[in-house]
Amino acid sequence: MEKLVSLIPLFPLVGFLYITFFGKGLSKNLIGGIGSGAIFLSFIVSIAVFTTQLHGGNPTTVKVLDWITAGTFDIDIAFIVDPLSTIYLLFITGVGFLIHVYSIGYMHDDEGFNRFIAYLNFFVFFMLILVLGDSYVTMFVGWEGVGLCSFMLIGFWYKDMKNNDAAKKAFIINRIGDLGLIIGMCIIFFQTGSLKYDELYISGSEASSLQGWHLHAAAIFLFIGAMGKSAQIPLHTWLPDAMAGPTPVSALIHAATMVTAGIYMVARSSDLFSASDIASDVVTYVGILTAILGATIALTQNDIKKVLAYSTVSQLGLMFVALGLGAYSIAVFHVITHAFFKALLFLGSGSVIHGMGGEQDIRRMGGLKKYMPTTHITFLIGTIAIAGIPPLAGFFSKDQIIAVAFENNILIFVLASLVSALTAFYMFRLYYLTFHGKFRGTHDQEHHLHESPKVMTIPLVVLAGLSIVGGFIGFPHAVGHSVHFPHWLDHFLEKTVVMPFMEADVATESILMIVATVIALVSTYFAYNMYKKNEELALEDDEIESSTHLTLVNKYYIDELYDKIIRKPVDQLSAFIGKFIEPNVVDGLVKQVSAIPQGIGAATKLVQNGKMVMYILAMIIGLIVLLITLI
Amino acid sequence: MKELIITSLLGISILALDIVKLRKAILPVIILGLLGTITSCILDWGHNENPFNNNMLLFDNYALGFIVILSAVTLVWFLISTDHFSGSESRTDLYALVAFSFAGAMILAAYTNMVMLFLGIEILSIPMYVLAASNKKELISNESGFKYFFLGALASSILLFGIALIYGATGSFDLPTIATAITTNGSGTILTAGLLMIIVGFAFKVSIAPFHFWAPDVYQGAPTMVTALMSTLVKGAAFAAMFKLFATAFAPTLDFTQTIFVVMSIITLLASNAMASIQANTKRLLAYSSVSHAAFMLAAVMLANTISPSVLMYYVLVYSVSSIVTFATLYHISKAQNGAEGFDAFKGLVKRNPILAGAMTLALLSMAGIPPLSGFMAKYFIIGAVIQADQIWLAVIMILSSAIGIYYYLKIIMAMFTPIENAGRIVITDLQRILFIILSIAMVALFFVAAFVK
Amino acid sequence: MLTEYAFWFLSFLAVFSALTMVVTKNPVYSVLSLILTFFAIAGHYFLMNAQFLAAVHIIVYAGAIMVLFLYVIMMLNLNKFEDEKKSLFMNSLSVIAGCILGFVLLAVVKRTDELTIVAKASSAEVGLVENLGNALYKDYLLPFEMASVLFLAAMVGAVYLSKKEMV
Amino acid sequence: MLTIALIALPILLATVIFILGGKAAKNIALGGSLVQLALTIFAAIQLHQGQTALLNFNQVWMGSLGINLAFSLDGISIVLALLSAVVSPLIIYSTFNKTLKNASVFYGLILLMLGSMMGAFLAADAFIFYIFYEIALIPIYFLILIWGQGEDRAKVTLKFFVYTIFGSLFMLISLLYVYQHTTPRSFAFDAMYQAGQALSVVEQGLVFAGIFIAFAVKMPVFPFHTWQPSTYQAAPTAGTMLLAAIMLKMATYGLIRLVLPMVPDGLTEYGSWAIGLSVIGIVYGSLMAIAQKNFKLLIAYSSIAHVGLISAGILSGNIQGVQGGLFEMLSHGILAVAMFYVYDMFESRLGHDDINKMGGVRDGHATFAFLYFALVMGSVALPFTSGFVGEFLLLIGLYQANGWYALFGGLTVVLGAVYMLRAFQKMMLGPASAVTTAFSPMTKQDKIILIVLVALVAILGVYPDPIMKMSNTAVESILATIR
Amino acid sequence: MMEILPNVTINHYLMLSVALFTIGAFGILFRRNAIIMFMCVELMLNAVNLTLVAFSKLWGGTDAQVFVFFIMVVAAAEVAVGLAILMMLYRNMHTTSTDVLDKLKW
Repeated sequence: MEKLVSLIPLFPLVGFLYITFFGKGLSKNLIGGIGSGAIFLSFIVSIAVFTTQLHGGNPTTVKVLDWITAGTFDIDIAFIVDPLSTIYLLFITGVGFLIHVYSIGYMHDDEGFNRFIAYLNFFVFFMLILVLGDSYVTMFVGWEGVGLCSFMLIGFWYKDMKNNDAAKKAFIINRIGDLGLIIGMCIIFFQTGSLKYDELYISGSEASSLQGWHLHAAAIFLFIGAMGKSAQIPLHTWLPDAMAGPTPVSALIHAATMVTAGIYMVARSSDLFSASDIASDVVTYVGILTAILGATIALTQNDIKKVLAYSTVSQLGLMFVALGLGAYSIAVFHVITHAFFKALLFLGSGSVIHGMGGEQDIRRMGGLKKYMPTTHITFLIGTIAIAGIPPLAGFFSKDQIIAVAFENNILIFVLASLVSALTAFYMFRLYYLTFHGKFRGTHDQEHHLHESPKVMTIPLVVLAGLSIVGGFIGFPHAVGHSVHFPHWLDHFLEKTVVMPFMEADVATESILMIVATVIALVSTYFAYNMYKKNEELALEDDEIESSTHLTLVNKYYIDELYDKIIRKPVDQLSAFIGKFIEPNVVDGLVKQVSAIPQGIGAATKLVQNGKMVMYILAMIIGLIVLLITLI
Repeated sequence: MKELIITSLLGISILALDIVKLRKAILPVIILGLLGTITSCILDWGHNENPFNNNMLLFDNYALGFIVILSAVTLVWFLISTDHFSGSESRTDLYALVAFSFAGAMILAAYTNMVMLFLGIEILSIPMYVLAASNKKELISNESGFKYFFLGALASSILLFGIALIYGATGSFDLPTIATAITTNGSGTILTAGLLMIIVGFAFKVSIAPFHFWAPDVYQGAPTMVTALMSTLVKGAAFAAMFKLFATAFAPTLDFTQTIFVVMSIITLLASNAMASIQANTKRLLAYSSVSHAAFMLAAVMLANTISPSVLMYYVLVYSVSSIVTFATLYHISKAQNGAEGFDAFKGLVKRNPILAGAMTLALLSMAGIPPLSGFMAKYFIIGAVIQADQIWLAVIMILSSAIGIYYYLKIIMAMFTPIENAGRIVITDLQRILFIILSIAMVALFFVAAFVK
Repeated sequence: MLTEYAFWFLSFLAVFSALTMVVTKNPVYSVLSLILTFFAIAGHYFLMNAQFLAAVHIIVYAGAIMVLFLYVIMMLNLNKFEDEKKSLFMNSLSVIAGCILGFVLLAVVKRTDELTIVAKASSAEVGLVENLGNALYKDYLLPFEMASVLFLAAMVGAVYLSKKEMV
Repeated sequence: MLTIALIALPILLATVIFILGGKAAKNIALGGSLVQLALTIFAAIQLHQGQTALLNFNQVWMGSLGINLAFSLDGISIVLALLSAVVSPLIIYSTFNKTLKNASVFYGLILLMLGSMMGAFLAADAFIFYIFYEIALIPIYFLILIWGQGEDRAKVTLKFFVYTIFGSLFMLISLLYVYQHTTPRSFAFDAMYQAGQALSVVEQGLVFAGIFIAFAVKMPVFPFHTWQPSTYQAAPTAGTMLLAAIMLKMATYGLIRLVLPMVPDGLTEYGSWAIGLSVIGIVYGSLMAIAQKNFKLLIAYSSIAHVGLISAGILSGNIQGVQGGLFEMLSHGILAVAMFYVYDMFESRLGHDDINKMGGVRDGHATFAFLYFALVMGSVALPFTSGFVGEFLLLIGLYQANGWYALFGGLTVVLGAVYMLRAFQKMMLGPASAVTTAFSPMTKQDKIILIVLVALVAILGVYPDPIMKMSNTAVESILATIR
Repeated sequence: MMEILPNVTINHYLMLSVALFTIGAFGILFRRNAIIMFMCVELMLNAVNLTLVAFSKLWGGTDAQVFVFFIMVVAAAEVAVGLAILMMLYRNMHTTSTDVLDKLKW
């Protein structure tokens, strides 16, 4: 059964290749069918593989191909089947399939339709490689591959240079993270002689030979990789810009799957991270900072997708908080629920944008409720889910993160709660500004407003359903025991990831749950109060006066800062080297060296002046010098 | 011995043929004579180990080898420069002078006595003085001849003083006897002084710094084909003599002289290559290059007791071949454009005469020491031996100067491949064309037969 | 005793006239001083029993070579002061170089104590024509013959250079 | 015998072309190079099956000097042999759309160069290696001098030639020095290894310095690189391809063959400056590439960066570094040909290679954009392209030498993306413009060449193992002689 | 032992010839007139001859004297050629000063 696993990435690959090379004359529906069909097949197989693990199958690796051989460095393309990878498989292919279907509708009128579907397939292929790889190196293949697809999809509308720049930015910032990941791998290999999970963590526990600073450095460098991919401070700036891509891309790549690769990787390396307290602290603090940063910026954004993007950044931060605190399975849990509701929200926003004819500014929307009922309902479900209001998916996962924080670190707990409150607030702000009030767009737009086609709304509905029930896979103790389904996910994952030591009693847990719910509700109320009841509107850009607000709107000026301290200096350094160092110093040295003969020549010229007496003098002096040695 | 007789008679018969107005027969006679010399050498190979005429000459394989090389060089020279003197009415005189000079070279290859050394040098040089000045109307040729003659005479007197001191210290002019005397009596101050003065004399003849200053001037001023002769025949013979001297008579003192030779080599390499790299006149450039090659050959002399003489022979041969080609090409080019000798004169040569251009390119690359041309092997042998003698610094300087050498040789090559407009062809005779091709092949082929050295 | 005085006298004469040759401005005087030097040297040859050489010396140098010089000077009409423009720098340099060379050479040749002389037979009669003739025509026959080649070459060369091209 | 055939075939064909001349020249050259490819693949199969009878050749040349005509094809040589055999037909084919004066000489020189480079790769004798290493210079020199572009090419080639020879002469000294310590005198690699390892550490350090300078100039490694960009620019595209794809590999190959096993102690003790320079070169080359506006120069500088990584990785002296270096040579060779071909497509269509004056080519040239993008990804070392395998192993290897080196060297991962993507965007993306229309569609030749190259990049990236396995044994055995 | 004449040792003669040799060398440096310089060379050759004769006396062999003979022969030949060159030079330049000979340099 496990052998089937190699089929999972194969289908999307075939889909990609087929559409790329033979898709020219085919109809868009057929292309869409092939694309989503491929993912669906993968999904089916994934379920099959998943069930083996569900029924207590042991983690296995399936070797596909010999890949790299260099002495002890012997990496194959091989797939690991274990709970962590299979659960990822499920939601990647599942959510991926839905988004594919959605795309058929969303991109129907785009001239690059074929290309889009092909890229999506290609992305899923790499994403699957990422989670299936049996070693860091194979994972890195997918890791970079999804980066590539992200690049291609962000810059999908390549005629607009802004998109291209965003794509490039995403790729390059990801690459910075990748460098960290590479160095991390170097350290691990150097110390342990292996990069395979089963050798490192499962069987031999080679990881134990990582000691001292090597251990911390390895973990931190791996985390740098995760920072890049999962948009953590300071490598987060690419993610909001990545919204330049078509909305399904944002849903699939920049919300549901790719950006959670960092969480996957850290969870994968849970042995490593749990052994390194320093690295764990780093992860925690970076995570919470990111969460706050994302949440605060999201408060002021007016681009519907930007809000969601910062929300994603913030949620990812929370997941890292969980990782840093050792609650790996909870982070994975949040990844899954987040995948559901964030994909839902993005697709919903896509539906809105679709209906609005491309408009993304929520200041130009309002009152869409009546035009797009399905979208509205599903979007609301998503909003509730992310806001952490029970019993929707987000509540369970977020609550557990907060609970873990409470157990470990009160400061983090407070901050995480704050993030949770902010989340509820900005999401409802978004919701109200978009769907309530009166329409603020142009007449043209109003005229064209329509509900999206079925092919788009059905995925929304499915995802909404998942957002409602998705949280049940990880009931906390308190609720879980009562429904005999406690921490199902934890138990499922415990073979592969380190489980946190957490023995909160039911009472504490329940209180925390209540506190969390109250926080979410309170800030929902604030949002309701401001945007629904008082019908306050978001300020236009030139109306903003408060400097805090301005800072938030401008995302803390981090982009500008990077521009100043990294991009410009690098450019200037390059220019300086090119204009000055290269011709004057490096080549100048060469010129100096080549001038030596000329110098000697100039000196010799003094004697070689054509006058015989000089030559005679030289001879006689030569003779004298020779003879003088005898005295 | 037969060889020397043939050669001496050759010069005389040239004069005689001129007198009896058989000028047409001169060239064939020369060819016959030189071929006869070569044949006779080959026949004598390995048979003749006894000295002639009271230890005056010894035609052993060393001498025969050099004689063969030098006769071949002279033969090629005669054939390739047929049109050089064609304008001159008294060209037979010049031919005879070359023949006499060649006789001197032969003596230098075979001598075993200081008297013969001295005579050989003078027989080699005196015709050369005349030949350098042979372009009587040209001021630079006059200047060249005079400088050569006068400085040569001065050098001769220093050399003679050296020989006199050596005689004073050892009581003999016979090379083996001198060696024995040095071994038994050790080397005193007077002997060493004599040795040093002989070194000075030779350093002048083979143009080693700081006694080389005449060379560029003389080479430049002399008619081009005469320069070719100077850089091949004269240089080869002088080095043959020098090597012999230091391999036999002064072999016991080589440890002492080594330092001197190393320093001289280094100075020579630096000065000549530096000067060559700033030349605009290709002939003068080639003169400096010739000086720098002398430094390599000097290294062979310096290692005379460890190195096989075939290394020097090989170097002389290889250098002579490329040198003849370069000077002959330069001659043709400069003749075609009113004596121009700058880099510009070479422009477009590849179109104007591909064979000249090809041969010249090979010759320059060979001199630069780039495989698969024989010049590489020649330099390789020397540098290898120098390293073996633990003179790493000399080797490094040699290498560096080779790099400089490549720089200026390539400047000529570059010019040849620079296209120019409306360039007329440069015409050469069929014989010359064949010779250029043969020499080109030789430059490559010698690389592969280098196995026979040692 | 007499030979000793003769030695000193001849030496002084040789050096003095050599110096005169160098410093005098008139080329003719130079030639004449040089001839005087040659005579002094010939005298030394006599002192050392090299009578044959002394004779040849007089004939060749004083008789032929110097006459040739004189002839050239006369023919070129050089018997007047030719102003040699020389810088003080070069002059002093040549004086210094000459002095050092002389000093160094003197320092070298005075080390005759290091010589190991093994005198050969028939030392007294060496310089006589008979002995020299024997040596020249027996042992040194080959160089003697080659000297003729040298002369021939020199002759051809001199003739070539001197004759006017008839074009 | 096979090894001899591999070397002799191009040289013989070159002679044939020189003599026959005429229009057939290019077809003979192409045919010859394809035969060469077939022979090489045959040799690879032989090697794979462990039949080395045909792959070793040893004939005394200069017996007294211990110089033998020794050639052998092992797992290391085969990588380079394959590279040059694969790339050369493409290089020759890439010139088919050009009208060249004296075409026969042109193709003859290319073949000569291939022959000599093959000779260097297959040599089993240090002297033979050196000879071929030098010989290769002559054809390329004339290729640039005669068929190059730009008024100052004569000057540029002069610098190139003198600089490289200058460097390699130091190698000669070093080799001779080691040779002096062999008993009996021999240039055979094995003998040289023994003699070299027996030298004192200081001596080894000096010998290493000499050899490294030679290779550093050829590769080129900072700061010996200043000849390279101008030479690349002056050279005809085929010449640039030869230079970048194969010729500089002689140097990196030499590091494996001559440096690692011959002076291991000197390398570990005194070699860090060389690794340091290589690493500086990585960053420096990348930064320079960022500053370039001409595509050809950009590739030239990126080549400096890549080669710096190869050099640093190999010099770190462990099997990952060496294997990575070998594979990266292969990959870089293929990518260099591809990149310069792309350059040529732009240059010949637009008449310039200023990336600031391009843009929008993507529109309507989807296939080209796809292929070019695949190449870009290859050169930024994306996994599943050939570039990744080598680069990753190199970094792994480099880390084992020194973590900081790996960190700085790894910057190429980031900076490479910066300049390659920038170039790709400026050239291909953006709204359609005049450039788009001026850029005529791909010809059949363009398609064949690029598709083959992209396929190679992909295949080698996904399934490099056969080659890696072949070289693995050989590298292991070479490294085994060290300790 | 070192006495070759009564009260006159080889040293005396060597010093004499060194003096003459040096004067010749000095003259060459000091004068610019080609003829005088040429005569200085002759003087140097004579110094050599004197040395050789003195050594011949010391060693008691004929070799050195024969050598002197050859030196004279060569000197004569050299003078013939040298003066011919000088004459030719004078014909073209109308001077015998060596200072004007600097067309060839650098």
